[in-house]
Amino acid sequence: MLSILIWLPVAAAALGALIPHRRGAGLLALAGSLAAFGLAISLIAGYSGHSGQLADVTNIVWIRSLGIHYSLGVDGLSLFLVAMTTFSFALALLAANIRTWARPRVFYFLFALAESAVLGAFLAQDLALFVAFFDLMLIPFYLLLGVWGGPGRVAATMKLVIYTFAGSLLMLAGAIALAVLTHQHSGQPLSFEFSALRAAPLPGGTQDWIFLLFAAAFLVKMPAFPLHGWMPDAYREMPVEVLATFSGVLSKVGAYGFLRIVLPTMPAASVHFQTLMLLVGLASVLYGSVMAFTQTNARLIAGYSSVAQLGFITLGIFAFAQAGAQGAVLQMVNHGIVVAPLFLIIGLLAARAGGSADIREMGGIAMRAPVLATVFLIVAFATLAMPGSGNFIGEFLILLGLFQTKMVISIIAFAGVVAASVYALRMFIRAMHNREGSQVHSRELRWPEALAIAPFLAAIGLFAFYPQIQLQRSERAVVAAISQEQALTAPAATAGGADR
Amino acid sequence: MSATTAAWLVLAAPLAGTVLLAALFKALPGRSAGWIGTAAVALSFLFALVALVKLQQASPAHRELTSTLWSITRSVGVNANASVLVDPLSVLMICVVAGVSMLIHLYSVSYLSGDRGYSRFFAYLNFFVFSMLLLVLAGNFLLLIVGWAFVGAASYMLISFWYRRTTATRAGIKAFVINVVGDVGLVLGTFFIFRHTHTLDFVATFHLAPKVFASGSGDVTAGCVLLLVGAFAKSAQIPFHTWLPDAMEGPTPVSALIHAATMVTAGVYLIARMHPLFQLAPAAQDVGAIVGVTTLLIAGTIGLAATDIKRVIAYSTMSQIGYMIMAVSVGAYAAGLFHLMTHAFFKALLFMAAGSAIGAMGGEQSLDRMSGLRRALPFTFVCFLVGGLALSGIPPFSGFFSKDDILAQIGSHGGWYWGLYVAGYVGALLTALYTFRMIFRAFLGEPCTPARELIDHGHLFHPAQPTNPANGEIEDSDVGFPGPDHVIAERALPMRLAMGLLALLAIGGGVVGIPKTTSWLDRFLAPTFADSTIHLYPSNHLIYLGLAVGTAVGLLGILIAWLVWVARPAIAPAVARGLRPLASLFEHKWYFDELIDALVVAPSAWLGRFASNTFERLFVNATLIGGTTAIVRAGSATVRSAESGFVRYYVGFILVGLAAIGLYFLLAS
Amino acid sequence: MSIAWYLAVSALIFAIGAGGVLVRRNPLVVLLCLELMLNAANLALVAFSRMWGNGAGQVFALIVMVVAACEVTVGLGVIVAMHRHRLPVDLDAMRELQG
Amino acid sequence: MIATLTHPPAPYVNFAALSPFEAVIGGSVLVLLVGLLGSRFARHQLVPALTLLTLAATAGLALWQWNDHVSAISGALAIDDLSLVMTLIFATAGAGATVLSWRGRAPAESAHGDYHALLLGSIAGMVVLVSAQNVVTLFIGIELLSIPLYVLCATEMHRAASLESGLKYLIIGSVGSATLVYGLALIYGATGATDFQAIATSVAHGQHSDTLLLGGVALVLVGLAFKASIAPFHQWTPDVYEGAPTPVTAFMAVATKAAAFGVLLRVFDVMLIGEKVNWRPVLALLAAITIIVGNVGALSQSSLKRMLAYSSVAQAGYILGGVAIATRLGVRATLFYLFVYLTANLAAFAVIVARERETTHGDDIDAVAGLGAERPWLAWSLTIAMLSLAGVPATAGFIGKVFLIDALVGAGYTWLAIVIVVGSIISLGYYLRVVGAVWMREAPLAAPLIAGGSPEADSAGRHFELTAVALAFAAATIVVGIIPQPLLDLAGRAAGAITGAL
Amino acid sequence: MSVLLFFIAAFGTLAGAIGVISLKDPFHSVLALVVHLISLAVLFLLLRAEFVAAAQVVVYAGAVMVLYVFVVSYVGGQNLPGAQGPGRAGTLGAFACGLALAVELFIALLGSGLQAIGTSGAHIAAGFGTPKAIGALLLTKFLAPFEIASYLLLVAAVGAVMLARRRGGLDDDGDGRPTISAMDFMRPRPFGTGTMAEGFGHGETLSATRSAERQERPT
Repeated sequence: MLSILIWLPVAAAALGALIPHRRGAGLLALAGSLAAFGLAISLIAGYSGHSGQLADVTNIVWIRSLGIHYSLGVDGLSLFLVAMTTFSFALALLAANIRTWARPRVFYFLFALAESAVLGAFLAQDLALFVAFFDLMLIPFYLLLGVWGGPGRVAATMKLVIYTFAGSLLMLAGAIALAVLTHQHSGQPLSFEFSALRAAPLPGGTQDWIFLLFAAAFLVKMPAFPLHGWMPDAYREMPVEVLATFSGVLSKVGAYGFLRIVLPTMPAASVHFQTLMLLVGLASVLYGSVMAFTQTNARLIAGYSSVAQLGFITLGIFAFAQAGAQGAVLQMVNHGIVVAPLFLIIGLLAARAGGSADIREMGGIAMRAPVLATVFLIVAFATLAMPGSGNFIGEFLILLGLFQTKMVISIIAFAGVVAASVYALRMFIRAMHNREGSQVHSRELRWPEALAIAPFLAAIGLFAFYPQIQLQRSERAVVAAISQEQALTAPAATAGGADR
Repeated sequence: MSATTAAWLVLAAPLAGTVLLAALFKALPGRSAGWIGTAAVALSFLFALVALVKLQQASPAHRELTSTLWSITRSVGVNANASVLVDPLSVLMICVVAGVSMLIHLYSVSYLSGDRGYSRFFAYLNFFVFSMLLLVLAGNFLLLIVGWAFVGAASYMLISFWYRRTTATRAGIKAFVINVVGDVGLVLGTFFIFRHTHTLDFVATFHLAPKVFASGSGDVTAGCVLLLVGAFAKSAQIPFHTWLPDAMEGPTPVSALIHAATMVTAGVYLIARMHPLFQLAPAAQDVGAIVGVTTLLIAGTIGLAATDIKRVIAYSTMSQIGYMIMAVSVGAYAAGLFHLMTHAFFKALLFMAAGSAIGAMGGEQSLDRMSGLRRALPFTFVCFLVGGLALSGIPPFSGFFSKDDILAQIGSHGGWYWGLYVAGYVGALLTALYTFRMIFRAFLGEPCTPARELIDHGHLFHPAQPTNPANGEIEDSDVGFPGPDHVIAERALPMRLAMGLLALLAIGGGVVGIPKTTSWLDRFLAPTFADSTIHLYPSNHLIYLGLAVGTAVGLLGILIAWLVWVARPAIAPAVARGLRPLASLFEHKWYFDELIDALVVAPSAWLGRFASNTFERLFVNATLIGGTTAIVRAGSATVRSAESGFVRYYVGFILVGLAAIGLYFLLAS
Repeated sequence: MSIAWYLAVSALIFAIGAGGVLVRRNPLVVLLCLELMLNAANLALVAFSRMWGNGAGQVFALIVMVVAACEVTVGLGVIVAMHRHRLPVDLDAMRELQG
Repeated sequence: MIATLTHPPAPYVNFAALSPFEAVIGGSVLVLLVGLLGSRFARHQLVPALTLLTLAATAGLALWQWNDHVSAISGALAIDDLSLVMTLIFATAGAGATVLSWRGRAPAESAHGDYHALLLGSIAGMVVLVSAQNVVTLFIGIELLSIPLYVLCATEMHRAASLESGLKYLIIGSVGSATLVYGLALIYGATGATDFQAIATSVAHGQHSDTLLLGGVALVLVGLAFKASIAPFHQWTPDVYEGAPTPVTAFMAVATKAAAFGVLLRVFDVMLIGEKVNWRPVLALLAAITIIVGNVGALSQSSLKRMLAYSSVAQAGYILGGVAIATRLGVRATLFYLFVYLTANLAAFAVIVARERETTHGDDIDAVAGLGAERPWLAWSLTIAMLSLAGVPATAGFIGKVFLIDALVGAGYTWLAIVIVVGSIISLGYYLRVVGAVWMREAPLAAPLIAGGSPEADSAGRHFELTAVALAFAAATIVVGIIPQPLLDLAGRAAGAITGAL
Repeated sequence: MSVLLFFIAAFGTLAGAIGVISLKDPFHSVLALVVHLISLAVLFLLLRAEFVAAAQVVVYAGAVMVLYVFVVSYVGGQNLPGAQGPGRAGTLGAFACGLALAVELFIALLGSGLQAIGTSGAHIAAGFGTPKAIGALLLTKFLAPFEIASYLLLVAAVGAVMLARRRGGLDDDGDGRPTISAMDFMRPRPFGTGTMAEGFGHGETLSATRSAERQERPT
């Protein structure tokens, strides 16, 4: 089941790459991703949060000598991330199908490969498998950026890949060290399975440096301040359809990694570095916000806003309060379904502003495109986590959880909330309102474009009114994920508010 | 139909209107959009009345009803439902909101006609009404915050409704950001409360509050003060008030509805709604009272100096809300809400009249250019006069009773509250002064050109080149306002209707709370505030004194205004010259904008520039990226230069390496 | 006469040969120096063979000789080939490959 | 001893066990003779065909001998799983080189017979080397490996670079072997024995960490490290790789390295295992230096062959890490990594050869620019090869690295694992540069024919066999990357042959 | 007696070695090496390795050196101007390197714990090192290296022939008649490069060279 879900997109795309028809590649890739989305929906339908257990477990020995298993499973933690991934990719592929690409076969194959890799990372229940998918997903994006990206793409690819791979390889070392040392320490046979690693945590000192290796990988991927150096170039040059998924989905893998791997397997280290991680998160929030309201390139505004958002998520995770973690998981999904349409819209705006994503060149677009303006306004409000949007619920829970354990940081973090309203509206106004820019030739949203974006709005609406749909399913898994840290920090935590 | 069902329908109607208008924005011909919007709100008002009736039928003990549709979050102890709380307070609010909104919709039907964004306007307006009703009906903190933010968003959208005007967009973002600050205060306040009560539900919170909070304990005080921040931001109280005058960029009906009648009074509602908490935090109450009185005085003084007619009214709004905040902060809830209601009537009326006048002036808003509109716009004049008298608290207009009710109750507190009492009357004097300054300058005197055109030729004045009244930039007519067929004044029937009805309310609204005779409002609200620990029973002579002084002060103000701006026009400039520093202080609105710029805006802007120009470049790029690459490149250069191509040196390296390794082994042996 | 003396001599020869490789430019002479180094090894081998009193060392020495001969042959072959192709027979001139 | 002197009994020679070895030698002689035939067909087609046949036979016989461990010829050679696995590697590499040089210029310019005979001779040397059981055989084996290579490097005689590389390799190689033989002499002196086992026992008892022995170890280490191009003894590698004919380079890069590590395993993990405590840190340190030097040097090279040379240095560093820790896992990881390295490099070199013949850019990186649009199959092969060398998942390289790091961490050499990781990070800089050129650049205009530029461009034409080789090995890379277990088992078996002492 | 002989021989070897690396003219270096080899043979004799000594003299000092002499005379090994030598620093470095090496080897050899090194060697049976003994070893214990060595010689011969063969280029015509690679003539002639002609002691022009090579081509 899950294997099908993972490999369906790339299989379909490969098929599409082989058939002669020119548009076939794109359409088949689209079909594959849609099918994957269907599967994800059926997963959600079939999953009840009441047992926090893994569902649809697949477990085959992959490399016996190393105790590496091809082990998949889905639980509340990954359920909606998987859905969000398939969802975003499907729509991004739809958007991509509107345009025509050079060498479409390779393009769609890589695009679908990326989807499969991401899904693999979310569903893997074996550390080595996770690492493999984690690294693998970079290759397609590297090529997508490098071949179909903007003028400055080559330099951007180098930065992107060196940064991210540096992280991944460090994590590779960390992962193997984790498994091997656990094996030596516990005397159990060598195994990379999460279950095995959770069972026998290492002594604190060992955990610490392994933790740092993992943290490096995940923070780069997010990206978090100050490891975001690759982000501006990559975001500036990447094709928006790719960028939508890249920013919407890949950044979550890092955050997910913390919840799935780091916290359960390295509780002592997580607690040890809690303050550090919180400060990183806080710095990301503030720095991202501040940067976001000085940028003039819409892509970078959105990019830095993601830095800030991921900062919030980090805060939520390392608050070690159930509300915070729940909020973080919710926020991962919310940010995904918000930032993807945001980038798609930015693409449309650039198309209307003479190809430039610079908000100084835009303006007055709303005049001839009221619908686009409305859509953008809704997305912008969701981006700034306006109450009534799912993002607000996410941030509310995150900050509430943080408030219960680390009040001061939580209060400072609220600055990010205010700043968000500034940069989001600034972007909206500079693009949509005031008088037209010189290059602007505004026109209304076209049907295919609307078709690609509307589902995102629907999703935003769903999570605005009924986030419970996710929260109830993720509760058990999340609580389990942070339980050890809570136990360790219990004395520190103020009378465990939402922890009842 | 039960009261709660009615309440849900109250919410549903404007929401439906919004969706309908948004969906059909292209298809709707003529004014149909306006009528749809109005109908939606009218329906909502109808249901509000139903709710009122139903509630009255219930026994006083059972007038606190909640109803839940679904649960938004129910996880890890954070439970928030989509639930409404129907009690006298919220019902009063929905009646006022829906009623006034209905009239203003009616007014807008013709006022906005011919604007390009006609249906967009009504969609926004309906959305605002929905948000406002959500705010007042919310049954828990989460929903309250949602409504709170929604009205902020609606207000943003309507302020920058004419988004071609940079002034409008700038005012919009200003308003929104300050409101977000308020939201943050609200959320943080909620956190402080939640931290002890572990529930977001109002009823539960209020039941738990006395048990979990010691009176005046740190957390509840912090929480209440933070709630106050929210209230101040929304109700334009110092120092969060600067957005309100700028918000006058929006179309006049918007100013009437949002920035006078309803949204800005949300703060008052909030404090009233949270009274069980506030009564546990006396410090917070005092903060509220002091800020309220400060605002009411400062706003009054600025109102004296402002020349933009809408801004004068805006400052007057601030100062009136100052009264209400003061009232609800000292525990005079019924009085505060009473004033809220009457203020909604007469302030909406004033704005409508002002809008009519502005229409007649062809979009001009400056008092300096207006004069002698009385004969040009008799109906408007009457309405404006009624509103003015009500505002200045001249009996028997509605403002008279509500304001004196507040002051009497404050006076009955005794102690340092006498200070507030006196300040209240000083404020009343100021109010009368600036109100009638406005009236006299605009309506009396020699008719100005537009007025003359109206009087002589009977048609409205159209400026040759429409300009933005705020900064005089040339409008591009795409904006719609003031578009060719857009200058509407009193003669449009819907406008007359709306203004007329409001005028009647402004005159007779006070009837619900005439002291010693009709205390209907008090009695109606009693169930909500039954648990209030503060009981104010002003003594009779205090009441009568108040009535007398109130009347006297009002009349005195009018008299002075008459002297200064009608009888002896020379005095005003003379006074201004005499008190130059004071005058300039008022004209510059006490330099609050400058202050906030210097304290908040400039530093954060600098921070942003520093981050992007300096930090990102030097640290992230130069140091982190550049540094590592530099090291690697250096290494590469070294290795490659060692690769000289000379066999000799290759062998040399081998032998040296051999020597080194040999040395190691020999040492190891 | 103790074995140590022979070993000392062989060590010296080895060092001299190594030094020669370092200083000479003419590949022919460098080949000679390599011969020296191999001979040093041979001397050591034979000395040790004497020391242990088994013949393995001597056999080894013989093999080394064979190898040395082969290296020389091939080396000279390359030098001749270079010469044929009008390349300077000079190690310091062989710098087309570097970096 | 007297007895043996008076009646020397002829030693029993197990010809069956030696059959792979005999096959190579016989094949080489046969090829040599066929090469002397006049007919063009014989020289151009028959000789390579026979060579391939020989290698096939060798491989086949090696498989036939599978896992009966015998030591042939009075313990001079051991035919065990290690040597057989190694033989397979050599045969594969040799076959690859043969196909690559088919229709190539190097054999034509020397003589097909001689060229292939030398190739086979070198392979024979490798087989001897990895199965040697005493120091004499070891030495003769390493020489038999090297001397033909010296010649092969110089076979493209019209290119000064080729001759230069030949002579450089010869001189430096001879220095290396002189060092080696002197070291062996010292070890012999210290132990009085020439057989590995005898030396090992003598080391284990008696001569532990004696200056004589340790001096010998140092010299031997340098002599072998030189063959495996371990820094700082690597400097010949880039020059020779760049100068030599590309097929020869490919062969050297893969087979020589494999042989060198095979013998390193035998020497250090069997013969000198007793001195583990002393040489482990040295090897680890050398590995670290090699990784850094190799990766750093490979950056910003414009010649692909040179870049791969440095990369091979770096890879040697990784592999040495596996040897250094002297554990069963380490040996296994080493052997597995050799396979990985083989497939990736052969694929890459095949592409380079193809482009040398198709474009005028020789082995410059321009030659592969725009390959993605022009020759997708070659492009994918090269991409996969590069990614595998960089250690990206779904390629064999990833598994290899995982395995290696696993062994290192297990042996407590985590710092070395980190160095490997850092090295890999640097290595992305140049591997991905190639991938970038393949996919992200347009094909440049044909450059004028310049010295060092490929003179083979005139004999242009797309040679299917090159694409085939590239694809085959790329495919192998992927397959191993996805189903590594069989190969891991193979490596495990081979490791079992020598890790008795571990 | 043996002591005296040792010292003489040792002196001879070292002197020869130093001569090899220090003499300017390759011819002289070769001769120095001959001296070195012969005195080395003496040392072998002193170590009771008659067979090795004999082989040394015959194979080395005989065959190989003759080969050398031929090549040197053919190539004309005089040092060429233009390219730079090791330079003073280089020479010093080389000296230091050699010295360090020697010292370390001394330590390694003499610092050993083996008492045997101090002795003049183990007691050995008669016939030690005689051709018979060595031959026995070669055919029993060291059969494999012996065989391989023969093969190695073959390979080396093939290689040398291939390199030194006068045909330098492609044989693109079917009958295997060699021709010269075009590259040979495209390549500019490096200044002062030794050519065939120089081998015979007088310069010639390019075309003349070519004709000369044609005449010398085997038929």
